[in-house]
Order: sequence, then structure tokens, then C-alpha cells
Amino acid sequence: MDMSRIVRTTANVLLPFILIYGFYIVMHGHLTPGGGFQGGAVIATGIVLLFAAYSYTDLKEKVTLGALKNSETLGLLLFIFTALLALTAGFAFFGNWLVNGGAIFGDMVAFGPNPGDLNTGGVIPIMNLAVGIEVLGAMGVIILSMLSGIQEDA
Amino acid sequence: MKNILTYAALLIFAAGMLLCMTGLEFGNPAYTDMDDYMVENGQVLTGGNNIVTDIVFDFRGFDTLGEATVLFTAVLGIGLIFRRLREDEEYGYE
Amino acid sequence: MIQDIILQNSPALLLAVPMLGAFATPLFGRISGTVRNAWVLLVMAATLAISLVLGFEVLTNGTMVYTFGAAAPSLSIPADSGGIPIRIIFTVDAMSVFMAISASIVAFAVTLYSLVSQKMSTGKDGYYALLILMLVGILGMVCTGDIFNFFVFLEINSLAGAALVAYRVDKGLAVEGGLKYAVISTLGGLMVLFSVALLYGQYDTLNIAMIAERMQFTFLDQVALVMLIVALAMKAGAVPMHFWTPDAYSMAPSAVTALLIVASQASLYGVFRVAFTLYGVALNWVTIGWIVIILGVLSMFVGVTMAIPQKDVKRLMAYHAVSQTGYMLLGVGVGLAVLGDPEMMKLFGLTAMEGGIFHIINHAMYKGLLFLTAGAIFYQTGTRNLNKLGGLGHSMKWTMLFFIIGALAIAGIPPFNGFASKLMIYESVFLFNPLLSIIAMVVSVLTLASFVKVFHSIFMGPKLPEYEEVKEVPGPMLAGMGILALLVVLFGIFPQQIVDILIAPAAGALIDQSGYIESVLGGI
Amino acid sequence: MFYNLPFIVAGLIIMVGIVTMVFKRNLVKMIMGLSLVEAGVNLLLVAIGYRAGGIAPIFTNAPDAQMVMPTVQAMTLTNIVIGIATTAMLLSFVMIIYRKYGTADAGKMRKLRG
Repeated sequence: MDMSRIVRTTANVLLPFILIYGFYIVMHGHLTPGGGFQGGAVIATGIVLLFAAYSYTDLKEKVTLGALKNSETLGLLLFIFTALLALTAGFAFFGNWLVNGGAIFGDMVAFGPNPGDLNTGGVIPIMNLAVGIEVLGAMGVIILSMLSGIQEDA
Repeated sequence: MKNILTYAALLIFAAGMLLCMTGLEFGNPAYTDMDDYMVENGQVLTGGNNIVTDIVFDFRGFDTLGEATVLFTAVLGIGLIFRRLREDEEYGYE
Repeated sequence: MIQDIILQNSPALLLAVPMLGAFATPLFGRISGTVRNAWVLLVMAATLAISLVLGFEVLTNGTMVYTFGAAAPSLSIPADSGGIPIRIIFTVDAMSVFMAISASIVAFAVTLYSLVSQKMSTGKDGYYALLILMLVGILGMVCTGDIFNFFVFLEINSLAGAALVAYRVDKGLAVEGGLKYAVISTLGGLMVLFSVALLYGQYDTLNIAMIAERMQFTFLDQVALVMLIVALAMKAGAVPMHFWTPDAYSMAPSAVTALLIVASQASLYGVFRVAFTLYGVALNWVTIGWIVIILGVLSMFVGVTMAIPQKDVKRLMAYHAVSQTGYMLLGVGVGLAVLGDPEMMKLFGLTAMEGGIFHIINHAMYKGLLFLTAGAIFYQTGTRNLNKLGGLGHSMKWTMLFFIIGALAIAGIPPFNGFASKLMIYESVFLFNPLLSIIAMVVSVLTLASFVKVFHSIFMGPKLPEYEEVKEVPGPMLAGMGILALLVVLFGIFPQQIVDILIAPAAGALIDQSGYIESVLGGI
Repeated sequence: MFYNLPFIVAGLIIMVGIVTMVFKRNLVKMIMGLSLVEAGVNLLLVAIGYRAGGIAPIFTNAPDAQMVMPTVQAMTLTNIVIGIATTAMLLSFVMIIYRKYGTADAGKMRKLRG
């Protein structure tokens, strides 16, 4: 059963907004509610929307299982390397070696409510991004594997 | 006989659960020192306004690495389950 | 310079190295099979090396405290926090190190074994990555000092185990075993999380030492204790909840089963850690001790009686694994029961505990060896049904030798390691309550009887026509079995040295709750 | 009686989940029961961290009031992701079992006898 033209065009229109919104949640994790996992899940809904609109067979080439697996492994390796780098900077494992250091994401933050400055948080935004990519890849692979599982039956 | 046993066990379990639920006082926990420390020092130590994300990625970051590994394990398991077997790859069980 | 970075951060590296290895395995798998196998072996060897270094460090300088994310690893209490541990703290004492070393040894032998035994199957990337992740789960569970972290690693352990049990997908039987294992583990994990929530609601801390210090043993704490003991005993395969054990152990590939046993023993370690360290002084030891003893005796008896009529080799060995878990529970249960009065403790309680803990590593070795031999037989003949097998002794000399070593060790025959730990258990339990010791001996005799039957039906008898061309298993499988057999014999010949180096400090660390709290909270 | 309502509701959800798991024969329904138990435990976790009149622990443009306990929410986040992982794996097991056995009924699939 194929989705009608209307559904496919709305999916095309909606997809960029879903991806931007998901990316916003991932990158603003340390300021607003959200973070790596929630943002990754939102982006994964974008993938589900694509598969709902277009049938599995003709999307198999474009959104391949391999690409999602790569993004998942990349996210995990980025996550564990940022944690391991803390060792070289003299901290314990998982130490926040970028915070208050003035470099990227290193601005100081005083106690108390403030409007929120993106350039703070030390290692947290990097880990947010890493987890976002990882969850995006993981959810994608789960969805594709289960769809391919149904595909063989049908 | 088996049904009565399961019903009895479930009833005891339900009574114990409800008794448990009235044990804690909702709204004002007994100790709050660890969380107060995190709320006061979260911004200064980790630089993030969202204290929950500070905990998830900095104070208890190792849990999140474990959790990402859980997700990675699940994905590997599902990939293993739905893999394409070779024709001759069948396992005699008897 | 590098050495002391590794030494100082060894608890973290003990987990970071295998995790990194597991994440990168699919990438190396894309290059080629041999590169990935080399990488997996390298990661397993590195983990074994780090666990030995950590073991040496902890056995010489006492409990090692490692704080994740702090400016310096040993900074477990931030200055201005009024004596409260904020971050995740690994408290690696002699007991954790003992479990970590035994897990790494078995994992290395299993990886060596499965290089050949899985050569013909597909999906090897996932297989090896999950094998490493199971080791990560075990090492995390035994080294952590934080109960929520214990729950997370329990979940990694369960999911990796369930996926590996369901590895042989074609007939669906293994998937059913995997489903049963996954449902039981998830339920156990949720019960653990429920008790973590109760403890957190009362004491607002997740650190084991902090909870032990603030413990007032209210009604909720008793409920949390029951939940924890039931969930972890279920995961360890103790009797009332052992229904998943025969299916999971017999359906999984033999290499995976050997590691599944170590995973169950990590849950057993969880039971001991909860009973001795988390609750420790607050408990009245006699009742908890007797509960653990009853669990042990039930496991011993039901395990062996269910094992006798089995036809499938691995199912039979699975039931024996359940009965051997009973020995560990009996030994440590007696130690727990007499923890109260020191002179009874000195008289036999300590030896009972040392016997129970020594039995953990012995069981991991010889039961792993037995499962690997069963796998070798399955690899050559393609069947596990005792009625169909026969006369393999002529062609599979080495596997027969390893089987004999494993069978005699499990039955507790002198020159092997099973005898050393069972003797300690018999002696001390006899002084505590003679009936228990007699039951233990009877079960041991039944175990010997059932393994003699198995040995006869597999290896003795004329050379059967359909197994004409059966020859010995290739090198790496023999090497994997050889490592375990060597250790079984070594531990059997020098039991006293092993007890003094590794087991006595472990038993001492488990009993010494105040020492545990003092090492984390800095003597407040 | 109302001061502890969230805990009682969490307990009830856990009870409903366990009853579904025990009595339902169809595997998919059993997994639904498991997810219900998970949801109940999550609700209990979040309810434990509540402080009377507390606001979310986020300082961006936050009104000046006492904040709720954040650690519990981090634990709930972890448990939700673990819930996704376990439910996804259990469901793919059931899909394979359904394909191989032709039925998802727990009663009929007891091939692994005692």
C-alpha cells in the first residue's frame, strides 16, 4: 500500500523542521530541558516519518543500515574519547576538562537564574552531541531491522 | 490449585506494595543534602544551567556511558537476531 | 610516567578498555575477519592484564577508591559537601578484584575457544562485541560502589547474555531460551531498581558505603532487602527461580555458556555485597544466614536430582551448575549466620566463607571447562544427545582428558580444585550443623555418579560408524580448554597458597563492613 | 490519604503490569505488562524526588523557588532508555518466535521441556 501524493509532500515539508528541532534539543541540552537522548529520539521520529511516507523498498538504498550503524559507532567513539581525554588532562576518567577553561564551551557561570549562554558547559555539549548521534543511529538501526524483519514475512 | 496459589501470592504482593507506598512521605524527603549540593554547585562546577543534564553527563557521567552501552548492546542483539543466515548454517539440536 | 597513569586509573581503564574494544569491533569487522579476531583477542588480553595489575595493587595496598569525574581519582568527598560522596565511586576491594580476575581469565579462554568454534557461523561482529560487553557488564557489577551503577551494569550483562543465548536463530529454540532469559533478567533488574528507589527515597544517596552508614533498617529497608536478595538470587540461578537456567545454558553456544556462568556468579557476588556491606551491621545475621543456607541446600539438592534423568549433555551440566551454586550459598550462608559471635566465626565461620568464595572461582573454571568440552563434542559430532553419542574416546583424546579433569573436579576428587573448596565447606559446615554437611557430601556423590554416566556414554564403547571421520578439535579450542584445565589442576595442587593470596583477603574484605565505609567516607 | 497519591498510583501501575505478565498467555501482551511495570517504577522514581512546591531544576530564566531533586530524574532518564532497549529486543525475539513457531502463544511454544 503506498501513501498518497499529499502525505509524501507533507513528509518532505515536515522533515527539515523535525531535524532542526531535534538538533536544537541536542545542542541546548545543558540550558533547556532535553539533551542527547531526547534530541536523538526526535530526529529518529523524522526517520520514521520518512519510512511511513515512502515504502521500505525504495528507501533501502538511500537511508542504508550501514550509514546508521556508522553514525552509531561514531557517536559512541566520540563519547568515550571525550571521557578518556580527561585522563590526559590530569582529571579522573569522565572529568570535565573543558569547563571554566576559557576554550570552547568554557565560559564561567555564576549561581542563580540567568538567560543561558550556549558557550558554557565544558564537556557536556560535546557529550550531548555524541549521544545524540548515537541514539539517532541506534533508533534508526532498530527501526530498520524490525522493518526488514517484517519485510521478509510479508 | 495452582490458580489459588498465584492469586494468594499476588494478593500478598499487592498488600505489601500498598503498605510500602504509604511508607515514604510524598513532597518532603527525609534527606536532601546530596541534591542540594548538586543544585547549588551544578552551575559553578559544570557550567550547565540544566542541573539534570549536569548530573547525567558530569556528576554521574559514567552511568550515561553504561546506558549508551546498553543501547548499543540492544542494537547489536537485534542486528544479530535479524541477520541473514547462510543456507547451510543450521544447528542440529537433537 | 605511563605506568603510574595506568596504575592510578586502573579501575576506570578496567572498564574503558573493553568498552572501547566493543565499540570498535564492528569497524574492524568491516575490514576483515582476521583483523577483528586479532582486535578482540588484544582487548581481552589487555583487560586481563589490567585486572591482574589492579588485583596486585589492591592486594598490596588495600581497598582502592576511584571517583569518576573528580579532579583527582581519590577525591571521593568534595571539600564543601559536608562528608557526602557526590559522584560515582568505585570501591575495589579484595572481593571485587577476586571476581574480576576470575571473570577475565574465563573470558580470555572463551574468546580463544570461540575463534574456531564460531568460524562457520555468520554475524561474528555482533557475537564478539557482545562477548566483550558481557565481560564489561560483569566487571562493572563487581567493581562498582554505587547501587544505581550496579543496576546499569546488571542490565548490560542481561541484554548481552540474552542476545548471545539467542545467537543460533535458525530453529527458534534458542530464541525462546533467550526470551526467557531476557524476561527474567528485566524483571530482576526492575526489582533491583525498585529497591534502589526505596533506599534513595529514605537516604538521598546512591553510594553503598553512605547507605550502609545511614541505614536504620526501617520497614522499607526490609522490603528493599527482600527485593534485592530475590532479584539477585533469581539472576544467579538459585533454586526457587532457576527455571531459566537449563534453557539458557543449553541453547547458547558452549563458549557463551561458560561466560554466562561467570555472569550468574556476578549476581551471586551482588547477593553477598548486599547482605554483608549494604545491610551488614543492621541485619540480624542468623535469620538472613539461614535463608541463604536454605537457598543453598535447595539449590544443591534440586539441581542434582533434576540433572540425573537428563539426555542432553548441556542441560545436564546446566542443572549441575545450579547445584554447585548451592555450595557457594551454603558456605557463605554459614559464615553469615555466625557473623554475630567472633569465636564461632574464628572457629569455622571464616573457613566456611573462604570455602564458599574459593568455590566461586573453582566452579567458574571447571564448569567452564566442562561446557567447552561439550561444545567440542557438538562441534565434531553435531549432536548433544547422550543416547546417540558413543566411542569418541578413540579419536578425541585431548577432549576426553579435559572432560575427565572437569568431571573429577566437579565431583570434588582430591587432586583437583573442586576438592579443595568442598573440603573447606564440609569441615566448617559440619561444625555448624552436621546434617547440612552430610547433604553436601551426598550431593557430591550424586554429581560424581551422574558424570561417570555421562563419561561412559560419550567416550567409552566401540567406535560408532557415523563418527568414523571424527578427529580432534583444532588448536585454539584446545588452547582455550587447556588454560582452564591448567588452572583447575594448579588450584587443586596448591590450594593453601591460592587461599592465602586471593581468597582470605576477599573473605576478610567482605566481612569488614566498617573498613569499607571508612575507605570511602574517609573515617567520618 | 491524598498526601501519598502518586506513590499509590505508581504501586497500582506496577501491580497491573505484574498481573498482566502473570495471566496473559500471548507473548506480546506479556511484554506490554513488562513495560507497564517499567512505567510504574519510573513514576515512583520521579515521585520520590518531588518537593512540595518545587520547580524544575533548570536555571535558565527560572523563577526564584525551591527546586525539585534532580538526581531522580537522571535515574529515570537512564531507566527509560534501558526500557527502550529491553522492549525492542524482547519484541524482536517475539517476532522471530512467531515466524518460526507460527504462534505467539506462550502456552503452545513450550518446546524446551523440563
